[in-house]
Amino acid sequence: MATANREQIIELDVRTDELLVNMGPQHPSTHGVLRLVLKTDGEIVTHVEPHIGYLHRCAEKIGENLTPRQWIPYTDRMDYLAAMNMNLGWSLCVEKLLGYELPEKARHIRVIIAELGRIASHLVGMGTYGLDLGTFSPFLYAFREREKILDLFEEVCGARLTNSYITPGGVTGDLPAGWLEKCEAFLDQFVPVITEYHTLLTTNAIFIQRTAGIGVISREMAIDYGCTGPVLRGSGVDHDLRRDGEERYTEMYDGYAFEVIVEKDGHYPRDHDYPPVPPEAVLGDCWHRFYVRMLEVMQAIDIVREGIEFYRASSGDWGHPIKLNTKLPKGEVYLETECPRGQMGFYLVSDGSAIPWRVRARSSCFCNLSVTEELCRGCLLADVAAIVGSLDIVMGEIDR
Amino acid sequence: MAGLLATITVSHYLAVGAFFFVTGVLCMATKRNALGVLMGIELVLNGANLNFIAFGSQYLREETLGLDGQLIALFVIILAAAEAAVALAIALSFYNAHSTIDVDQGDELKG
Amino acid sequence: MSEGPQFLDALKSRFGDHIRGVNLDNIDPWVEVAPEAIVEVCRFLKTDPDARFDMLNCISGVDYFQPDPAKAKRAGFEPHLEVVYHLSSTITKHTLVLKVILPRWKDDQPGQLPELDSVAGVWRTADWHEREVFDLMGVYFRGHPGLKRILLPEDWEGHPLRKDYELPLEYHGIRGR
Amino acid sequence: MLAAIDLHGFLFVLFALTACVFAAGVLFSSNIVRMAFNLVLSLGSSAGLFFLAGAEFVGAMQLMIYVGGTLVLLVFGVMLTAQHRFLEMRTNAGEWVLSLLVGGALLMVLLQAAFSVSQWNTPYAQRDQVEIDESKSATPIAAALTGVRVDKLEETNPRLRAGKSGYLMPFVIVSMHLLVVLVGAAYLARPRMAVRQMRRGG
Amino acid sequence: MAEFFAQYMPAWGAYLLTALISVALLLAVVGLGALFFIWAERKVAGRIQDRLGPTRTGGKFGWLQSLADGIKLITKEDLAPADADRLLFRLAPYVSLAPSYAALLALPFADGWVGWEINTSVFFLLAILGLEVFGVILAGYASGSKWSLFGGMRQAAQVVSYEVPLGMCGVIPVFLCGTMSLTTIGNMQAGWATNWLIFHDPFTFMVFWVYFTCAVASVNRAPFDLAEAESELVAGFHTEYSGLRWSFFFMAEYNSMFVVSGLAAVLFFGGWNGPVPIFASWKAAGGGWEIVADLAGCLNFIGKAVLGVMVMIWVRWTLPRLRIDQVITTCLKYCVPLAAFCFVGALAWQLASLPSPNDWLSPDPAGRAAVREPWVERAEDGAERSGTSGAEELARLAEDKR
Repeated sequence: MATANREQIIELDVRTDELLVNMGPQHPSTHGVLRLVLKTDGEIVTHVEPHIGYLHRCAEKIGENLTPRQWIPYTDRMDYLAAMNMNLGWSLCVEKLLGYELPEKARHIRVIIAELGRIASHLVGMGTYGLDLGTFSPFLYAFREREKILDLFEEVCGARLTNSYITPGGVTGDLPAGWLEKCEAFLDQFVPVITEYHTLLTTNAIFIQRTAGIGVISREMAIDYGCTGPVLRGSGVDHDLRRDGEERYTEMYDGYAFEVIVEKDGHYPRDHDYPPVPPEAVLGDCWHRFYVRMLEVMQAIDIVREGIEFYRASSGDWGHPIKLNTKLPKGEVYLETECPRGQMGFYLVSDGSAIPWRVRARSSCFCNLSVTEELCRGCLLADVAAIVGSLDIVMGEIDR
Repeated sequence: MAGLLATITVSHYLAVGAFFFVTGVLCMATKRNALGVLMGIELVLNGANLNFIAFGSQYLREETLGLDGQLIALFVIILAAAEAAVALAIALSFYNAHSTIDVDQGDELKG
Repeated sequence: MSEGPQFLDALKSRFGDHIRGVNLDNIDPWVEVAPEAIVEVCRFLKTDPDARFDMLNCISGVDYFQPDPAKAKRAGFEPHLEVVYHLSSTITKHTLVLKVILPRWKDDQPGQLPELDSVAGVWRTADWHEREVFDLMGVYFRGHPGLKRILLPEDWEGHPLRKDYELPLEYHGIRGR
Repeated sequence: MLAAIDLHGFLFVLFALTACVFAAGVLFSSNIVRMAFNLVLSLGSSAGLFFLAGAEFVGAMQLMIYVGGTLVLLVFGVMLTAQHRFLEMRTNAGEWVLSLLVGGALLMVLLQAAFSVSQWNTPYAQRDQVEIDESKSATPIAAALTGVRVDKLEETNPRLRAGKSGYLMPFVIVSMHLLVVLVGAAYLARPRMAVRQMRRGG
Repeated sequence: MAEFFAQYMPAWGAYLLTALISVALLLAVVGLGALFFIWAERKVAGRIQDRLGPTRTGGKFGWLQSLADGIKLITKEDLAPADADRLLFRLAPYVSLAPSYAALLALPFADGWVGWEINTSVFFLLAILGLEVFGVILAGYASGSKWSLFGGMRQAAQVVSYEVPLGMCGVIPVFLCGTMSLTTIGNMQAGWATNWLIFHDPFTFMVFWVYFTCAVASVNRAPFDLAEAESELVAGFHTEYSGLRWSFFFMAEYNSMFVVSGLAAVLFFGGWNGPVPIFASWKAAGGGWEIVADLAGCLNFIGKAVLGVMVMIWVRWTLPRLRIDQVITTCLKYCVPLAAFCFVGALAWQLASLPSPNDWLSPDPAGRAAVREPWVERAEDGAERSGTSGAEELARLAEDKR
């Protein structure tokens, strides 16, 4: 499966005119307002240049004028498909600066919520990837399940998309009564549904043809481009901040048993109950990235189940959100968390007042997207949609 | 016109064929685009086909070519397809070499 | 947050004066590097067997400038720009913060962007990060493969994350303020 | 049956007019894509003439191979080479005048020839009584290809009636020709450039 | 029908009336067919995707949804982009719709219920369906949009390649029946379902699936809908179209789906002859009963064709789209060789006189040998008269045919 230096020769049998094609910012498969300027020779793309910034909302500049808690809603709007995980990253960053110790219960709430957010985000990634490849139904199947997660979120915090639930100092409120049972019920009915997705996409012959061996990112290339998350692990790099991150983040997952989803010797950690890797797939191609996401969904289900048990066993309270005008100690911190789309980092510089001097968000999709330029060179026009889709980008996070 | 309506003869088919032929020849003569010339050839061949069909049609004459007319028309159609394929290949290859499809510029005999 | 002293020592002995300071008291300890040595230091850190910082997480620019003259006296810093590199390793799982201190303007002439060598040749991800820093903070990266604005339109004027930035009155007929 | 209106004549005029008009359109339009479009309609109309003359198989063949195959190929070629500077290539007026003069003269000669032979010119009186089936279905054509002639059964000349070797030899020649042509076309348009791209797997 | 009307009115009037009735009926097939199929597509897609689809317009099941859409489309502004080749841009939808409609001319709905009885109708249908591509190519070119141009080029490449296996698949029933006339082919499959050509031998069974694949590809439906490939080419060749012109493309598409499914029904599934010969005796009774039998046959045929369309809809909402090179390779690597193999296989089966299910189920097959084209008799007469070798050969040919 792992082939080294696979050389592909693309033949241009008839020289045709080079076309400059503007793919986006309004295009069905650019996931928002990404604009790709393609140079094509017939169907073959000879050059790709991504243009971003259409969704730039000055989040960092705004952050210099708001207190950390006030900035939480702006983090929602970065990766709006995994708003909970964005909240978590920023909250941990602020807590790191404050040296805040989180109560036990709040920790488990955060794990449950973050992993549910991961499932919800990967469901969108999976569904829209189906759309990119021209099949509509899995998209709706994915959204059907995602809606149930959003229902759960709504019950917890009142919002479905931009939650602002996790906040520096804990969460904004405890899980409501009976919520855990609903969550468990959801997980129970969700597990068999994943088989449907595998039938429709992962093991579908056309899907494999369209994704296997396409857009191969090698290990070195993935690291060199700063790719993170499923894109990095899809290239076979064993790196997951939930295990390898800094202590403030990894201690959240203390006691949770999970394996990093990465291919080792041709096997994924959980692949005994999963469709096998097809022989056409090359490590680092679109298929592997998709597969890693699917396995992470399954992994997240287990973590949520564990989290529910831990939560029931834990005592204490769910934390106390810091006051809006809490003075930040002077200093600077940087913290990365493992968000569904990759490592989302926040950099906070404080001059000692309640308002940060400088806020910086390190976007995972930003780095993941920068690969396209090299990845799409020489592929077919249809592959551009397949490759960009497999990176699972959210423009809100890239443009901030 | 009324008389014409009642009495279509071989000659009328031949007249249409002649028109096709002449148009085709003019196309070949005047078009500078290689593909335009190709279209002229198609017109000429089709004019010839019309004649064959007319002479072979049992609706128009007692004495006919019979099926021979149609068979020859079939051969012409097939050959026209082959000819178009080759001509198109030449045109594209010419385009590859010269970056133009203007036949007036194709007077040098090297690719 | 393991700060392998071995590569820090190696760094110090190898680059000497180019390592302007090491701050281990901060929550995230950082190393200050002289602007002219940044590429060499980065290349060393990427290849050194103890460090192996193969991943560049982020490049951020921070503008230390207090536009309000009343507060400027109490600010406690001279006006300057910092470019901060957050490195990590997928192999040793180390992290490291590098800092480069630049003047706000080259030769203290307003409008002249400070210059710094590009590390895009060390990590390719630096390409876009440096473009972003150039775009929003106004640091010119020498040797960058294609330094142009990334988030803002190419004809935008000014660098918005600078503290003294003022929104233009209008942009292509759109009211700004 | 229905003698009051000569459907054949009416349809002939219709198809002949459209065919001629669009053929002229091919000649007079300078945009290559419009030329192709006119050619499609012109050849489609002449397929209608084939149907009228009773050659239904040939008519369908014309539609399928000529219009559906060859011309699609042609339009494909047009699109591959359609740069704006080649889309419209005009011929100068002098050439036009000269060629129209020559063409008009040629047309006159041909028309004269077409209408001069009385045998071609006289309407076929028994047309309404003709029941033809040979040319309408494909089997007799196929049989004729192999030399078995359905339409020559009433032929008094035994040499003609008995059938000859048919068209097998030309058929083989044409087939070989087609094969050679396709190979040649593929060779002519063979890959000249190759873009190499490295794809690395882990 | 013309003769029937000629008893009451002048001949030209009778002819005109007959033509008008045929045209109106076929137009109704196009119009109502499109309305129904669009509604069905939305309903089926809805059900597949756990939705309801249209529910309100026109009562319980949203029956009138397509009609409402149609009204909306008529009232929409008909835009042409500035870069477009105006004339061709406006003509393209009609160029697309016309062949699709013309194909219905030769498609028999029941025994003798056909717009134009033509002896080479299989060939004619395939030929004229291939013309539909011109509308798409012209639309692609004339829109002045690069996405449209891509769509047009893809369509050209795809349709030209898929015509080859499609034709090869169509030829197999033709030579099994010895005629290109769809009416005759349909009538030859009368009787029990075992007489359907799909069950004739393993090769015809196999070739049906090849035919269906190629038919889906040739009418530009998912997973072969590359010309409009939403996620790649925005909407491909009809990106720039709006309003009624846009809807013409869809009418053409749905009508072509119906035609290829109908062709499949006649070629492989007995056309108007049901799985059980209920109406055979009625048909024989003649007169009014014959019309009833034909009506039932027509419904039977339409049912089969609609079933085919439904399968296409089902496939569309299930499978991802292929890439253009994969579409062409599927054609060249799988469809053409398979069709050729089945052709040879079915030929060999016939030559070796191997059994077909009908042989033991109904020993006296209703159809197969009953067809005698008129020239066969003349050939036999001629053979008797002349006794020459060529004519004898012909007579033997005619004998074989029986």
